[in-house]
Amino acid sequence: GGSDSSSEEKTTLVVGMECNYAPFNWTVTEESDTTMPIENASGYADGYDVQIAKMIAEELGMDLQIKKIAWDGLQPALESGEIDMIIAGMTADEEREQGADFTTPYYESEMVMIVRADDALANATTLEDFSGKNVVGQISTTYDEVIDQIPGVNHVTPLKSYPEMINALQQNVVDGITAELPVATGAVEANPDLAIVHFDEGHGFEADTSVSIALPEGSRDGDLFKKIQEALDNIDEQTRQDLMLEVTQRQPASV
Amino acid sequence: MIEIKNLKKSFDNLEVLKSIDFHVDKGEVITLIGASGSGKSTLLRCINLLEIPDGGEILMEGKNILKGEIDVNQHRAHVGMVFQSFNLFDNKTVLENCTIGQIKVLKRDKKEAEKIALDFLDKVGMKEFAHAGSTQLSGGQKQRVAIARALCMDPKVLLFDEPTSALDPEMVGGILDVMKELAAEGMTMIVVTHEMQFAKDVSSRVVFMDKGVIVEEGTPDRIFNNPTEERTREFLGRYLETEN
Amino acid sequence: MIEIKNLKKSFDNLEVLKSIDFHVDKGEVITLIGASGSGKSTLLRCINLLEIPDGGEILMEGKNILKGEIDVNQHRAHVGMVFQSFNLFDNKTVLENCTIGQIKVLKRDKKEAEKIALDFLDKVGMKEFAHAGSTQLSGGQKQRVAIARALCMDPKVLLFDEPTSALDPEMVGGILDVMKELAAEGMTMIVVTHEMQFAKDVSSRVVFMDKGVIVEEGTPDRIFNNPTEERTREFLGRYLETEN
Amino acid sequence: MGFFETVKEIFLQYYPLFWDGVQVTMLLALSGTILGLFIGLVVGALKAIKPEPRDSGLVKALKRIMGFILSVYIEFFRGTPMMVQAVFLFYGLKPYLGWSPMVAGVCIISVNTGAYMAEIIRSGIQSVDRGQIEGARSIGMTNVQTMFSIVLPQALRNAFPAVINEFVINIKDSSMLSVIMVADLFFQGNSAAGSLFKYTETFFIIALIYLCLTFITSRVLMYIEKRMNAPKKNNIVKAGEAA
Amino acid sequence: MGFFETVKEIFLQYYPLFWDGVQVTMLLALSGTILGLFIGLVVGALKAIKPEPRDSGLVKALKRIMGFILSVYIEFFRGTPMMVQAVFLFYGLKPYLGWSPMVAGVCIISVNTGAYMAEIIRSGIQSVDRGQIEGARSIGMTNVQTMFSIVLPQALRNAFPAVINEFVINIKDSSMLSVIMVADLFFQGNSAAGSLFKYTETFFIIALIYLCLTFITSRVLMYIEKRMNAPKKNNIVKAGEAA
Ligand SMILES: Nc1ncnc2c1ncn2[C@@H]1O[C@H](COP(=O)(O)OP(=O)(O)OP(=O)(O)O)[C@@H](O)[C@H]1O
Ligand SMILES: Nc1ncnc2c1ncn2[C@@H]1O[C@H](COP(=O)(O)OP(=O)(O)OP(=O)(O)O)[C@@H](O)[C@H]1O
Ligand SMILES: [Mg+2]
Ligand SMILES: [Mg+2]
Repeated sequence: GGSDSSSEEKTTLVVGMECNYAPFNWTVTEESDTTMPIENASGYADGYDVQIAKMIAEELGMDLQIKKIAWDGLQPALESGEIDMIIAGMTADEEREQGADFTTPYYESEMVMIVRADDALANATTLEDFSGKNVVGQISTTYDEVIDQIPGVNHVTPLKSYPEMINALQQNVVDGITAELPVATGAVEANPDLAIVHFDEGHGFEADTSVSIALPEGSRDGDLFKKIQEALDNIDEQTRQDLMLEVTQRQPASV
Repeated sequence: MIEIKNLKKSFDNLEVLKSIDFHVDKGEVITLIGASGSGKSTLLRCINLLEIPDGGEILMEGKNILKGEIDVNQHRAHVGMVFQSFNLFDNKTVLENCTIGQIKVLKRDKKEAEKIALDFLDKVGMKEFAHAGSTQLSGGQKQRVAIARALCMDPKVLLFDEPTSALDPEMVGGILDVMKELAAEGMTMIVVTHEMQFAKDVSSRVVFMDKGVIVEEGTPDRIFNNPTEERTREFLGRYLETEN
Repeated sequence: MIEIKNLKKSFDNLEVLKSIDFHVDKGEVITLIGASGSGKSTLLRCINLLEIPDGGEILMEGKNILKGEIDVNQHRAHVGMVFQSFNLFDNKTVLENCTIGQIKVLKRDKKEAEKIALDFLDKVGMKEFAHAGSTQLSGGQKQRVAIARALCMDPKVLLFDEPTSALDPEMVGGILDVMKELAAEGMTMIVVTHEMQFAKDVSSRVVFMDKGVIVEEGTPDRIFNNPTEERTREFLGRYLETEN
Repeated sequence: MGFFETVKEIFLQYYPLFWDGVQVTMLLALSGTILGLFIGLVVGALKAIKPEPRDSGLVKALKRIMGFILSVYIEFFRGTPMMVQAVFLFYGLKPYLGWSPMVAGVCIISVNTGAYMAEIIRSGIQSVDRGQIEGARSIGMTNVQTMFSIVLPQALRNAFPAVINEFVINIKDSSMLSVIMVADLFFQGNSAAGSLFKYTETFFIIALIYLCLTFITSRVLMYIEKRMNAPKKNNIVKAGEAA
Repeated sequence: MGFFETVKEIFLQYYPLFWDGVQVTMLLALSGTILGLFIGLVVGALKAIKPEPRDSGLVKALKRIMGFILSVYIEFFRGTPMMVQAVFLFYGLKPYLGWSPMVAGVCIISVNTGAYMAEIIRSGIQSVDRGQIEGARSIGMTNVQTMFSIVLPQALRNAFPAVINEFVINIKDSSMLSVIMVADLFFQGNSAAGSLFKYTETFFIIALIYLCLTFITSRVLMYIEKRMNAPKKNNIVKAGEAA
C-alpha cells in the first residue's frame, strides 16, 4: 500500500492503529459485521476508529486496509508511506504538527480521572482534591501534560499504555489516571473496582480532549487530505455519539 | 606408619584397585612402578583421601582414616602431595602458594607462615622467586615450588605422582636432586616414577603394580637384578641389570 | 637436498637463529640436539616455512624456497612434519586425518587417498583404528597416526620435533621403532630429540645447537665420544660415552 | 472472578492470537539464529584473518579496511537497541528492496544476531588449539582450507552453548520487531491486554508461554549438543582394539 | 528542515531529558551488572556443589533441593522477558517492600543479570583447571576455602569478557524497566519523539547516545581486563633471575 502513487488512481486506503486502545481500537479473534481483518497479523480490528475508517473509505470509494503497529512505530510508518494515515485515538497538538498533518477532530469528549472505587477520591469533584496525590498519564500525550494543572500534585513518571496504568492504580502505586471519558468508561467496565471522577464545571482540566486523524507531514494541501477532511465533516455529531455508545457496549471487556 | 589392608577402589564398573595390602614405615622411600593404568595414581590418591576407597582400611599412625575418626582436611594437610602437573595456584604468587595452606588450614599467622615458606623455598632454590607469579615459572621451577608448598605443611609423608614426567630432560636432574636430599634427611616418601635410575639409587623398596594389584615388591637390588615374577621382568625390560 | 645458508630469524628483539649454515643430503638422518630455547624447533619450522626467516637462503633441491620461486603450500605438503603434541585434527577420524591433505592439497581422488592412507596406517600399526575418532587414541597411537599422515603426502624429507617427549615411557619405544624403520628404508629425516640412545643408534649425523648457532656437528660416534667444544661436553654430560 | 479464572478466560478468548504470536516469534528466533550463525561464521572467520608480515602493502591495507568495517558492523549492531535498528533498516531500505515487515524482521534479527555470533565464533576460533592450525599448514593446506575444514567445525562445537543462549535471547528479543509491524507473541499478548484492560493476567499467560518456549528449545538443543559431542569424548578409548 | 537540522533541533530542545535518561540507564546498568555479578558468583558457586558419594542422605537431599531451586531461578529469569518480570516483581512485592520504581528497577535488573551471570560463572568455574582444585584439596583446604580462594578468582578472570558483554546488554535492556515507571534513556527519547511526533530523528539521537555508552564502557572495561591480566601472562619469564 502506501501513498507513493500520485499519478495512478489509488484504490486502497491503508490505516494504522495499535489495536489495543479500547474503545477506539482493539483486537478480536472472530470476524463480524463491524470488524476489519488486520492486514499484517492474525485477528480482526474493531472499535470507534475502525468504524470511522470504514465510513471514510466508503465515502472515498476506496478499499480499507488496517495495519496493526506498535505505538512507537506509527509515526515512522506514516512518514515512510507504509500507511496513509493514523486513526488511533490520537490527540493533535502544536508540537505534534511537526511530525504529521492532523485533520479536525473526529471525536471530542471530556477529560476525567480514573480512581479506585473504594478510595475517598471517588467522590472528588475538583482538581484540588488531587493535591498531594500520585497521578499518572500516558507518555507523550496531553493526558500527561495536563497533570501539572493540579496544584501540588505528585506527577508520576508516565507509562506507555492504559492497561499498564490501570495495573499501577489497582496496585496502589498511583491514585489517579487522567483519561478521556470513553477510555475511562471501558476501563471501569472491565474493572469494577475502579470508578470515574467527573469534574465540576470550571474545576476540571483545561485541555483539548479531541482526537484527530494524522496524515503525512506536508499532505495538508493534497487531494487525499482534503477528501478525508470532507468525509469527516460529513459525519455529524449525533452519529459520532451514537457510534461511541455502540462500540463501548461492544468492546470485549464489557461482556 | 601407613598400613593399608585389603584396599579396593572402582570407577563405575572398572576395578582399579583390587585388594591392595601395603605398608610404609617411617623414613622409608618407596618407589611405585607399573604400566599406565595399573592404578598407581589411584593408590596415592586414596592415601591422601583425594579418592574415597570403596573398601578396606588405611591406618595412618594406627588410626583408620576411612572410619571418620579423623578430620579429612587435617589429614590431607599432613600428607604432602606433589603432582605431575604441579598444580600451583595460578592466581597466587610463589610465596602465597606456600603460605595459604599454613594460614587457612594450620592456622599459623601470616608472619610465621612466610618465614617457614621462605626457608623451604630457599631449600629448593626458589627463594628469589618468592614474589613472582606462579604462572611465570618454568616447569622445573614450578615443581620446586610445589615441593616447597608440600614441605611447609609439616608432612608426615610425601607422595609424589610422576613429579618429573612433565619436565624437560634438563630440569629432571634438579628435581631428583631435591628429592634425594629429602630422602637423605629421613623424610618418608612414596614416589610414582618412571625414572628407574632414581628408583635404583634412592628407594628403600620398589613396589611393582599391574592391573590393580601389587605384583611384587622388594629392595631395588632384588627387583632390578632378580625379579621373581614374569610380569615384572616384562615391564622392566630394558632396565634390567642382568640384561645390560 | 636441503642447503641452508646464513639463515636468520628473530622474534621481536630476540635473535633465535643467528646465521645458520647447514645441509642435508638425501637419505641422511640428522638428529638435532641442544638445550631448551636454543632454536631447534625454529630451525625445523623455517625449513617447513611455518616460520618465515628474516634472512638467508634455504635451497630445496636447488630452488630457493624463500624467493617466491615455489608454491608455499606445495612445499609444505612435501616436507612432512611430526609435532611433539601430535596435532591430529580433533574433528576428523584417523583415516580422514590421513586423507584430507592428499585430497585437498595433492588433489588425489578420495578412493586413491584412502588406499594410500590405509597402507601407511598399516605400516605404523594403526590400520584397525582407521575409523576411530582421533581424540579417542592414546598418545602413542596419535603419534603413529601423525607419522602416517605425513607419509601419505609423499614427503621428500620428514621433520620430527621431539616426537616422543609427550609420550608415556612405554610408548616411546614403539615410536622410535617406527622411525628406525623409516630411516632404514632411506627416508631423509631431521629429528629434534632428547633420546640420546636414538641419536647414537640411528642418526648419520648429530648437530648440536646452542643459543641460535650450530656449535658442533659430526657423526654420533664423534659427538658422543669426542666432542671438541666445551659447550657440547657440558650439555651431553651424563650421556658421554667416555664418562660411562 | 479470581485471577486464574480470568487467566483462563483470556486464554480461551485470545488463544488464536497467542498461537499466531508464538509462530511468528519462533520463526523469527529460529531463522534469526540460523542465519545469524551463518553471518557470524563468515564475519568471525574473516575477523580472524590478520595482516601478516609476508603480505604485500595492498593486501595488508585491504585486510585492515575489512577488519575495520567488520568492527563497525559488530559495534553498531551490538551497541544500539534492535528497535532502533529495525526502524532505520526497514524504512531506510524499503524504497530499494520493497520488503515486507516479516522479511525485514527476519533480516534484521539475523544481522543483529550475526554481530553477536561473530564474537562467539571468534572466541570459539581462539579456543581451538593452535596445534590444529599448524597441523593443517604443515601438510600444505591453505588458510581458507584450514579455516573451513579444521578450525570452524571445532570452533562451532566449542561455541554451541553460547549459540543456544543466543537462540533463547532471540525468542525474547524478537518482540522489538513489533515496531515495524511484526506481530510477535509479546505484541499479540499486548493487544489482548489492551483490548481487555487486563494486564497482570495477560502478562502471566505471556510469561508462561515464553517459559515453555525457551525451556523446551534450550533442552532440545542441549540434547542435540550432547549427542553431537558424545562419540568424540576426550578420554582414551581403545577403539577398534577388539577388531 | 533537513534531517540533521531536525536532529540538532530536537537535541537542543530535549537534551536535559536525554541526559537524565543517560544517568538512569547507566545507574541501572552499572548497579545491575555489579550486583548481578555478585548474585551470579554465589549462585554459580552453589551450583558447582554436587552431591558426593560421601554425603549423608540428608545432605544429598538438601544439595539436590538447592540445585533444583537455583535451576528454577535461572530458568525463570532467563526464560521470560524482563518486562514481564518487572511487572510481577514490582507490583507483587510492593505491598511488602513499599519500594520505589528505581529501587525495584535496580533489584530486578540485578536479579535478572544474576541468572545470566550464574551461567557465566559456572562455565568460568568449569574452565578452571581441575588441578587447581586438587592442589588445594591436597593441602587440606576445605571445599569452601578452595572455592573462594582458588577457583572463583580464576573463574572471574576467565569470565571477564562475558561480564563486559553482559554490561553492554544491560545498558540496552534497562529500557525494559520503563514498564514500571523508570525513565531510562530510551524512554526519555521516546517521550521526546512522541511529543514532537518525530521518531526517526529522535531514534537517530538515541542510537548515537547508546553507541557512545556501549562503545566507551566496553573499551574501558577491556582496558581494565588487559591491565588485570598483564602481569600474569602464561609464558615463562625468568622472574627474579637477575636478583
Ligand atoms: N576419576 C576417574 N574416573 C574414572 N576412571 C578413572 C578415574 N581415575 C582413574 N581412572 C581409571 O583408572 C585406571 C587407573 O588409573 P590410574 O591413574 O590410577 O593409573 P596409573 O597407574 O596412575 O597410570 P598412569 O601411569 O597413566 O598415570 C585407568 O584405567 C583410568 O582410566
Ligand atoms: N612465536 C614466537 N614468538 C616469540 N618468541 C618465540 C616464538 N617461538 C619461539 N620463540 C622463542 O625463541 C626461542 C627459541 O625457541 P625454540 O622453540 O626454537 O627452541 P627449542 O630449541 O625448540 O627449545 P625446546 O627444546 O624448549 O623446544 C625461545 O626463547 C622461544 O621463547
Ligand atoms: Mg598416574
Ligand atoms: Mg622446541
